[in-house]
Amino acid sequence: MNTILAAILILGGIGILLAVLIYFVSEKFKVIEDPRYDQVEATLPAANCGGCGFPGCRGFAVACVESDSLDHLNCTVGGIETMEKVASILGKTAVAHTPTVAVVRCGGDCEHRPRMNEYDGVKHCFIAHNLYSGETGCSWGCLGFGDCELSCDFDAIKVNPITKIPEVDEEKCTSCGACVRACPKMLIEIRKKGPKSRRIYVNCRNKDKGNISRKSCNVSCIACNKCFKVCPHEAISIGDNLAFIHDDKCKLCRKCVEVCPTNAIVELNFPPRRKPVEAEGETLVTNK
Amino acid sequence: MKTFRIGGIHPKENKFSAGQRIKTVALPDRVVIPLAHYSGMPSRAVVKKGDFVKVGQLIGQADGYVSANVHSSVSGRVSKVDVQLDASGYKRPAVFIDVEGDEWLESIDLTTDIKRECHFTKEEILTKIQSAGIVGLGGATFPAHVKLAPPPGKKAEVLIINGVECEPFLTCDHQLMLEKGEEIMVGITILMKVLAVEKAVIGIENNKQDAVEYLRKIAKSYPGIRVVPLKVRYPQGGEKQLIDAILRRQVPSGKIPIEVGTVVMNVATTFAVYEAVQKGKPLMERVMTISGKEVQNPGNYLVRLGVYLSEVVNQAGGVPERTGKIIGGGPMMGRSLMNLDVPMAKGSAGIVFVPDRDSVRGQDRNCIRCAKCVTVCPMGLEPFLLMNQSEREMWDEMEQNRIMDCIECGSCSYTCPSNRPLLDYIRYGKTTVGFRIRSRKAAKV
Amino acid sequence: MSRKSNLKIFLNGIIKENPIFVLVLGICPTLATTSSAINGMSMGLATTFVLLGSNVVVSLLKNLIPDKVRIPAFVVVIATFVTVVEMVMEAYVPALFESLGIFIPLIVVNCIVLGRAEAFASKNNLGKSALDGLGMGLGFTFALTLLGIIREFLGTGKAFGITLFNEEYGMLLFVLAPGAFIALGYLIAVMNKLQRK
Amino acid sequence: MDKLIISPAPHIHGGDSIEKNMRGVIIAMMPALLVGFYFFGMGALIVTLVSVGSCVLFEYLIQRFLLKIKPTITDGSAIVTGVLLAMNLPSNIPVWMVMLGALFAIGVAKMSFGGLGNNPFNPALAGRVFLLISFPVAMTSWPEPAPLTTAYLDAQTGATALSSLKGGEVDIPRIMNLLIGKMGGSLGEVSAIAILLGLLYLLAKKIISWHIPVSILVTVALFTSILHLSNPEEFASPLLHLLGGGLLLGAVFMATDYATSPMNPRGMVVFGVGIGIITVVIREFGAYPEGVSFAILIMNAFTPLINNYIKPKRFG
Amino acid sequence: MTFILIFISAVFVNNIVLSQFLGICPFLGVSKKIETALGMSGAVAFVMTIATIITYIVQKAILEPFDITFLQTITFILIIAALVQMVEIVIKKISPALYQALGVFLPLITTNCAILGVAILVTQKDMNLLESVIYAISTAIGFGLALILFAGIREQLSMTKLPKGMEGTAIALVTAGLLAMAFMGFTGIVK
Amino acid sequence: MQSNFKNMVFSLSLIAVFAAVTLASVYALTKEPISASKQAKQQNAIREVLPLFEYLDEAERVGVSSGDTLLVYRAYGKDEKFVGAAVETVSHTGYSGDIRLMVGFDTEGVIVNYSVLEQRETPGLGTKMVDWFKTETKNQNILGKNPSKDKFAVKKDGGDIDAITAATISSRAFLEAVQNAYFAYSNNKDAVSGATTVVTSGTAENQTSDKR
Ligand SMILES: Cc1cc2nc3c(=O)[nH]c(=O)nc-3n(C[C@H](O)[C@H](O)[C@H](O)COP(=O)(O)O)c2cc1C
Ligand SMILES: Cc1cc2nc3c(=O)[nH]c(=O)nc-3n(C[C@H](O)[C@H](O)[C@H](O)COP(=O)(O)O)c2cc1C
Ligand SMILES: Cc1cc2nc3c(=O)[nH]c(=O)nc-3n(C[C@H](O)[C@H](O)[C@H](O)COP(=O)(O)O)c2cc1C
Ligand SMILES: Cc1cc2nc3c(=O)[nH]c(=O)nc-3n(C[C@H](O)[C@H](O)[C@H](O)CO)c2cc1C
Ligand code: SF4
Ligand code: SF4
Ligand code: SF4
Ligand code: SF4
Ligand code: FES
Repeated sequence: MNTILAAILILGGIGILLAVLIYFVSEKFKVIEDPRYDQVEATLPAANCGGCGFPGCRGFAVACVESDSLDHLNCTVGGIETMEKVASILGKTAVAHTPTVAVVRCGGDCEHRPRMNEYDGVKHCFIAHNLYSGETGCSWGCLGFGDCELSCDFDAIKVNPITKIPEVDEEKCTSCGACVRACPKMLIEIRKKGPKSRRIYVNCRNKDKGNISRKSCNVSCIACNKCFKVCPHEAISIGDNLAFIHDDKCKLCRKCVEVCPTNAIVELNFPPRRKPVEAEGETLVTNK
Repeated sequence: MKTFRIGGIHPKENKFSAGQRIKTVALPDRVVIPLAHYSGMPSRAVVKKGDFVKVGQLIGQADGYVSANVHSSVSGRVSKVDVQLDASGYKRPAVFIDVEGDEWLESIDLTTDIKRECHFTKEEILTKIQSAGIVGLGGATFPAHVKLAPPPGKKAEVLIINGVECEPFLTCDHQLMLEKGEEIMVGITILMKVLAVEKAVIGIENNKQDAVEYLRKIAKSYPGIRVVPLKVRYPQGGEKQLIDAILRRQVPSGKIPIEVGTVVMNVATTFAVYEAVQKGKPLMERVMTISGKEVQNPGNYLVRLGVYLSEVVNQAGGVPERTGKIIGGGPMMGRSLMNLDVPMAKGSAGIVFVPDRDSVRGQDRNCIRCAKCVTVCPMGLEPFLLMNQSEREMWDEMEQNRIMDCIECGSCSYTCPSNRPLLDYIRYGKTTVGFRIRSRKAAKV
Repeated sequence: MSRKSNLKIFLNGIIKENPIFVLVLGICPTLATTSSAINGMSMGLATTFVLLGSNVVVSLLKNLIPDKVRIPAFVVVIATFVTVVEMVMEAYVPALFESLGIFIPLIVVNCIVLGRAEAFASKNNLGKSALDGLGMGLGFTFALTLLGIIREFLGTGKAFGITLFNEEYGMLLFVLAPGAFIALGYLIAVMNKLQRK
Repeated sequence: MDKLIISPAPHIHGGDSIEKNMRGVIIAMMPALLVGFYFFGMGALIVTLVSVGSCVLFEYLIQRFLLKIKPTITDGSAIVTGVLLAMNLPSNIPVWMVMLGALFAIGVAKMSFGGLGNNPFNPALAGRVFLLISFPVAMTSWPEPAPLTTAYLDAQTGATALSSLKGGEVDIPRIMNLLIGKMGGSLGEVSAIAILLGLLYLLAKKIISWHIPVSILVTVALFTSILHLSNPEEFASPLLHLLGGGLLLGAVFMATDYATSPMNPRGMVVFGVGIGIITVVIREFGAYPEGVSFAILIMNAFTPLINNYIKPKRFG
Repeated sequence: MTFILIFISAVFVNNIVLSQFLGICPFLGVSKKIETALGMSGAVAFVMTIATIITYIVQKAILEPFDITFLQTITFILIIAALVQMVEIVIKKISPALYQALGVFLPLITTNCAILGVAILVTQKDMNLLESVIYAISTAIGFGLALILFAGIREQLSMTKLPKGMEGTAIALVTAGLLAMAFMGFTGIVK
Repeated sequence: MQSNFKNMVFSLSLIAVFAAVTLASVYALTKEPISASKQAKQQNAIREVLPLFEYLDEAERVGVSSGDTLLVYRAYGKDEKFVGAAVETVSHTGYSGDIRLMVGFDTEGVIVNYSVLEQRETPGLGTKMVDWFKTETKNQNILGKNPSKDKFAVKKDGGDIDAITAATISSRAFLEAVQNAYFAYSNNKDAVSGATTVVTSGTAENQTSDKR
C-alpha cells in the first residue's frame, strides 16, 4: 500500500509540476504570429509551383492574408474552389479567373521542317539554344529536347516522340507557367482555355520574312495578311512578320483557319466541319 | 620552363599548317560584312543601298563604348543592309557589298616598309585604335581601346603579349610572328606608350621555337621587351593562365588583368594596332588558319572581312570528303559551324575540318569520380560537381562553387574518361547563374 | 460501419501502411531485437499489446483531454502500458525480458504507438481504434518476425531455433549490427517492388 | 556527309576511358598477384579465378536480370574488384566463401548504389570485411608460403607477421622475406617489392596521383615510430607495420579507388592521413591484428564530407 | 582517463546508432542534407545532456529512495517530453535564428529513443553524475558523427541515379549497414 | 475539450494518478513472481553445477584480487555432509560486457559443471563458451579438471586449455572467471579453518600479458 501511495503522490506531483511549468513557460515566452497564415496555407494545394507569382504556397498565403482584396490573386492549381475557401477564411471575396492553359506555338514537326544538321551535345533545349539555332533552318522553332516537359510539375506537357514537339494535356495543365519560363525559344503561351476548350491560335513564332520562313518550314506563318483581313472581330494583329490572335477578342469563328495558305492557324476541339479541310497542321497539336 | 600553376592538359598539337607562309586570298565578287561582334553592341550601319565604298571606309559606327567601328574590306557598291545568318544559325545585321575593283582610301599607307617611329601622343593613338575598329583578335573580340584605357586608379605595370596559340591546329599567330616580327615589335612599343609601361613580355609556347628565337633576336633593339618561352600546355593562352605563367600573379575571381597591373594583348591585335597607327589602316583583314587532318593544303591565309568562308576554303583545296564537322576556331574552344556560307568576321582565327569518324562524341557514362577533371581544371574548380549541380538546377550551390570562374576552356570534357559532357552543363549553369547574379544586382539598384 | 471497412482498417496496418515497410517508423527495436526470429516476434507482440491498449484507452479518453496537453496525456497512457508489459515480462518470461533488454521500456518512444494514438485513436471510436491498434501491431510483429527469420537463417542457418543448414555456413554478419541494417534495407526494397506491382 | 554535326566545344577528346584505367590497374596488380601465385600455389590461383569469375558473373546477372540495364562488365571494373578481393583473401579459403564475398562486394556494395562510380564504399574491401566478420575462423588462418604448392584447403597454416605480434609471439620474419613476400598473409599482400612496382606503373601512367599512397605510408611510418620509440616493448617497429601486413596493398590499390576517395589533392592527403591513423590505432589498440581494410572503409565514409569541405586549390 | 575512454567508447566503439541501435528514426529521417544533420545533432546534444542530468537526479533523489523504480519509464518520458516542449518554447522566443535552425527538429526529439535510451542506460550502468554527463555528451557526439557522415554520403548519392526500388529508405539502410560494418573495425579499442 | 489552465492540470494529474494506481497494483502483483523467478534461476543454476545435495548454506561473500566479491554457496548432502560448493563468478575482460558464470566444485576442488549466467559475446564466436568447455574434443573440456593441478589458461598463454576458435579473448575471460571462482572456493574452504578472506588469483599475471 505504501508504494501505491508513494507512486500516486510522486507521479501526480511530477505531472502537476510539469504541467504548471509548461503552462508558465508558454505564457512567458509567447510568440504571436498571424494564425491565418497557417490556415490559408493549409487550404492551398502545396504544389509550390510558383504559378501564382509568389515564392511557394506559403508566400501566396501571406500575400492573401495581407492584401486588401483577392482580385489579383489566383492559385492556378487550385482554381476557383481553392480561392473560395481562402476567401471564406479571410472574409474576402474570390473572383473567378478565366481558365487558361498552356499552348505550344510551333507546328514544325519532322515532316514539315527538314533537319539540316545533327546536334551532338547534351539533349537539353537551353544548352542547344545557347549554342545555335537548332537542327532545322527555322531558328524560332521547337528544339524538341523537352525542357518544358522537365519543368512541368504536373506531368502535363510531353514531347511527342514522333513529331518531336511537345503536347499539352489540358486536363492536367494548371497553367502554372513553369514551361513558359523554361522554353528558351519562348514558344509557350498561357492562353484562355476557351468555351469547351475550343481555341484558335497561330501555331508559329517565326519572325523571319515570309520567303525565308517558308523555306525552312512549310507550316510557318508567312505574314500574308489574309487572316488579318478576313477576321471580322479585329482579333488578329500582324507584326514582326508574324500574325497573332488575341484570345480576348477572338470569337472562334474559324474564318482565319480557312484562309491560311500554310495551315499555320490551328483550331482545337471543334466538331468536325461538314467539308473536311486538309489541314495537317492541326493534327500536330491535338491533345490526345 | 615557365607555365601556369594549376591544371592544364596537353592535347595533340596537330599543327599541320605550321611554317606555311601567309597567302592572300583572292577577292570574291561579293562580301557580307557583319556589323555584330561577339562582345559588345553591334555597330550601326552608316551606308545604305547603292552607296559606293572604298577599302577602309567606315561602314558601321560603333554604338556605345563597348562596341567597335566596322570598315569596308573591299571597294564596291552596297547592295543591301540586311541580316545574314551567322555561324550559329541566328540572323545578324550585315552590310552586303558587290565588289568593284580594289580601290583603297587615300589615307592608308600601302607601302611595305616598316615605320618604327611613332610621334603621336597617347590620346591620339587611342583615338586611332578606336576609330580603326580594333578588337581583340585572340578570341573574345573585345574592343581594344576599352582595354587600353584602364579604369581610374588602376595602373598597368607590364604589358603581356599573347603569342601562345595553345589551341591545336591553329598557326596563324605563329606565322604572323615569323613574318611580321618587326611590325609586332613596333606595335608593342606603341601599346607600351599608351599604357605608359616600361616593360612588355611576349609569351610564346615552346613548340614555336623559331618564333621565340626570331623575336628574341629583334627584341634586342627594343628596350623593355622580353620574350618568354613557355612549356606547352593548354590553356596557356587564356589570359589569366598566361599572367600566372609569366608573372606568377593570379587575377582574382571576377576581376580583370589590370587588377594585377597588367594588360594582355594578342600578337595579331598588336599587329593590327601597328597598321592602324603607323599606316592608317583600319582592321579589315586578318590571318586565319585552315587546317584539319584531311585538308589538302593546310595553311595560313590573309582574308578580308566579309568573304564567305566557303570561298576561303575553296582556295585551300575545298572541303575534304567525309567531313563530319567544321569548326570555326580551334577544336578546344571553337564553335561548330552549321555551314560555310558564313562571312569572315574579326574573330575568325581558323577553320578546322574534322573527319566524320572523329566528330561524334563517345557515349557518356556514369561519373566514376576519378577526379581527372578536377586535376586538369586550370581554375581549380570541380567540374564533375558543377555538372551534377547544373543538371539538378542547384544554382545557389553552383554560385558558391564559383561557377562564374570557369573560363570554358574545355579541359574537363577533354579529359573525362567517362565522356561526360561536363562543359555543356557547366555552360548552362554559368549562363543561368550569371543571369541570376545580374538580375539580383539590378534588383538591388 | 460495415464489416468490410473494419476489415480494411485491420488489414491496413498489416499491409498497406505497414509501419516498418511503408511508414519506416520504430526502426530501432526492429533492428535491435531481430537477431533471432523468436526475439523479433516477442518484441512485436509486446508492442502490439501496448498499441492495442493505448489505442483503446486513448479513444475512450479522447473527449476528456484538453487539446494542449493531448500529447503528454497520451504519453502517460502509453508509458503505463509499457511498464505493465515490462513488469509482466520480467515476472513470467525473464529470459526473454533479458534478451530484449532496454528495448522494452523504449516502446514508449516508438513513433508508431504515439503516432497511431494521435492520428487514429484520438479521432475514432473504440472498436475501430482497437482494430487499428491490433492491425498495426500485427503488421509490426509480422515485419519483425520476418526480419528475425531472415537474419537468423542467414546468420546461423536456423529459423526459430530449428537448424536448417549447418551453422558453419552461417554468415555472422547478419546476426550483428550491420547485417540488421542491410537485411532490412533489402527487405524494404523487395516490399517496395511487390507493392508497386 | 550529308548533315554536319553541331556540338558544343570542346570538339576533341583525350581518348582516356574507363577501360584504359582499369586495364592499367590490372597490369599494375600483376606482379603482386604473380608473387602470390608463386608462394601460395594452386590455392591462390583457384581463389583468384573464382573471385574474378564470380564478380563478373554477378555484375552481369544483376544488371541483366534485376536492374534490367545493359551490362557494363566490359568496362573492367568488376575484374579489378575481383582481383583485389582475391588479393585480400587467404589462399586456403573455401570457394563458396569467395563467391559469397564477391556477391556482397558486387551486389551489396556496388550494384545497389547504381554501379560503377556511385558506390560510397570500396566494393572489394566491403566484400573482404564481410567475410572477415562472417567467417572469422577461415579468414584468420593464414597459409604458410610454400612455393608452387598444389595444396589448397589443406594448406599448412601459420600466423602473419602482425597477428603473431598481437599474439605476443616474437617469431617475426626477416625484413628480406617481407620485401619479397615470403610470409603468411593474404595472397596479394605479401610482397612489398611487387606492390611498389605496381605503384610505379600506376604513377607513370597517371592513373593515380601520389597523394593518397604517400600520405598513408608517411602517416603510418611517423605514428608507429613515435609509438615504437616511446615503448619498443609494447609497440612494433615502423618497418614491420609498413611491410608486414596489408598496408601497402591497401594504400596502393584500394585507398586509391576512384569512386570512394576524395576528389582533389588536399582532400586526398586528409584521407590518407586519416587512413594511416585509424590503421595504426586498430592494429595497436583494437581487437583486430589488421586495420587497413577497416581504416579505408571508415575513411570512405568520410569522403563525401571531405569533398564537401575541402576544396581544390583555387585560382586567384 | 576514464572520461576519455567513455568518450571513445561512446563515439566510435559503441556508437549509439551504428552498434546500439538507438535513435535510428532521426538518423534515417533527417540525414538528407549535411546542414540539417548538423542542426539535428546540435539539438540532440543539447536535449540529451539536459535530459540525462535531470532524469539522473530524479532517479537518485526520488525514485530510488522511495523504491518506486518501476515508475522510471513513465517519469523519464514525461520529463523528456516536457523538457523538449519547454526548450522549444524558450528558443522560439529568445533566439529566432536558433529556432530556425533547430526548431523543426525539436518535436522529433521526443520520439528519438536515444534520449530515453541514454537516460535509462546511465542508471543501468551505475554511472555517477559526472560520468553520466560525459556519457550523454559523448553519445550525442557519436550520434552527430554518424548522422553527419551519413548525410554526406546521402548528399553524394542524391547526385547519382539509384536503381529503381532501392531509392529512399532501402538504400539508406544498406548504406547504414556498410557504415556500421566499417565502424566494427573499432571494436576492442575500448570495451 | 477547451484548454485552460485548470482543466489542463486537472486532467493531466487525473491521468497520472490513474497511471500510478495501475502501475503500483501491477507492481504489487508482479513483485513476488519477479523475485521468485530470479531465485529460481539461481537455484537451477546451482543445481545444474553441483552433485545432488540437500540444502545450501547462506551465500558467503568472498573478495578476490580482481576487486570483485564472489558468492559462494556451500552445499550439503544427507547427514550434513559437505558435497561441494557453487561459486557465482564474473570476469570483466570478455569481448563485450561482463561474463557471469556459476561454477560448481566438488569437495576436492574438481570442477563438476558450470553454467553461463550472463554474457554478451558475439553469437557464433564467444557464445560458444556455453558448451565449448564441456565438450570432449581436443583439450577443451574443463569438467573433471582441478584448477590447482591443471594450468587454466589458453594454449596461447602457455596453458592447457584450447581456446574457442577465433575467440581467444572470450576464452581468456572465461578461464579467468573460473580461476577466480576456484580461488574463492578454496579460500572459502580455508576460511572455515580460519584463513584470510582476500586471495591473490593467478589470473592477474595472465592479464598483463594480454596485449591491448
Ligand atoms: C564584359 C566584359 C567587360 C570587360 N571589361 C574590361 C575592362 O573594363 N577593362 C579591360 O581592360 N578589359 C575588359 N575586358 C576584357 C577582358 O579582360 C579580356 O581581355 C577579354 O574578355 C578577352 O579575354 P579572353 O579572350 O581571355 O576571354 C572585359 C571583358 C568583358 C567580356
Ligand atoms: C581557354 C582560353 C584559351 C585562349 N587561348 C589563346 C591563345 O592561344 N592565344 C591568344 O592569343 N589568346 C588566347 N585566348 C584569349 C586570351 O585570353 C585573351 O583574350 C587575349 O590574349 C587577349 O588579347 P586580345 O584582346 O588582343 O585578343 C584564350 C582564352 C581562353 C579563355
Ligand atoms: C564481429 C566480431 C565479433 C567478435 N567477437 C568475439 C568474441 O565474442 N570473442 C572473442 O574472443 N573475440 C571476438 N572477436 C575478435 C576476433 O575474432 C579476434 O580476431 C580474436 O579474438 C583473436 O583471434 P584468435 O582467437 O584466433 O587468436 C570478434 C571479432 C569480430 C569482428
Ligand atoms: C586506381 C583504381 C583502384 C581501384 N581500386 C579498387 C578497389 O580497391 N576495390 C574495388 O572494388 N575496385 C577498385 N577499382 C575498380 C573500380 O573503380 C571499383 O570497382 C569502383 O569502386 C566501382 O564503382 C579500382 C579502380 C582504379 C582505377
Ligand atoms: S504544361 Fe506548363 S503551364 Fe501547364 S502545368 Fe505544365 S508547366 Fe504549368
Ligand atoms: S517547346 Fe521549348 S522547351 Fe519545349 S521542347 Fe520545344 S524548345 Fe524545348
Ligand atoms: S571548362 Fe571550366 S570547369 Fe572545365 S576545366 Fe575549363 S575552367 Fe575548369
Ligand atoms: S573526369 Fe569525368 S569521370 Fe572523372 S570525375 Fe570528372 S566527370 Fe567524373
Ligand atoms: S525507434 Fe528509435 S528513434 Fe524511432
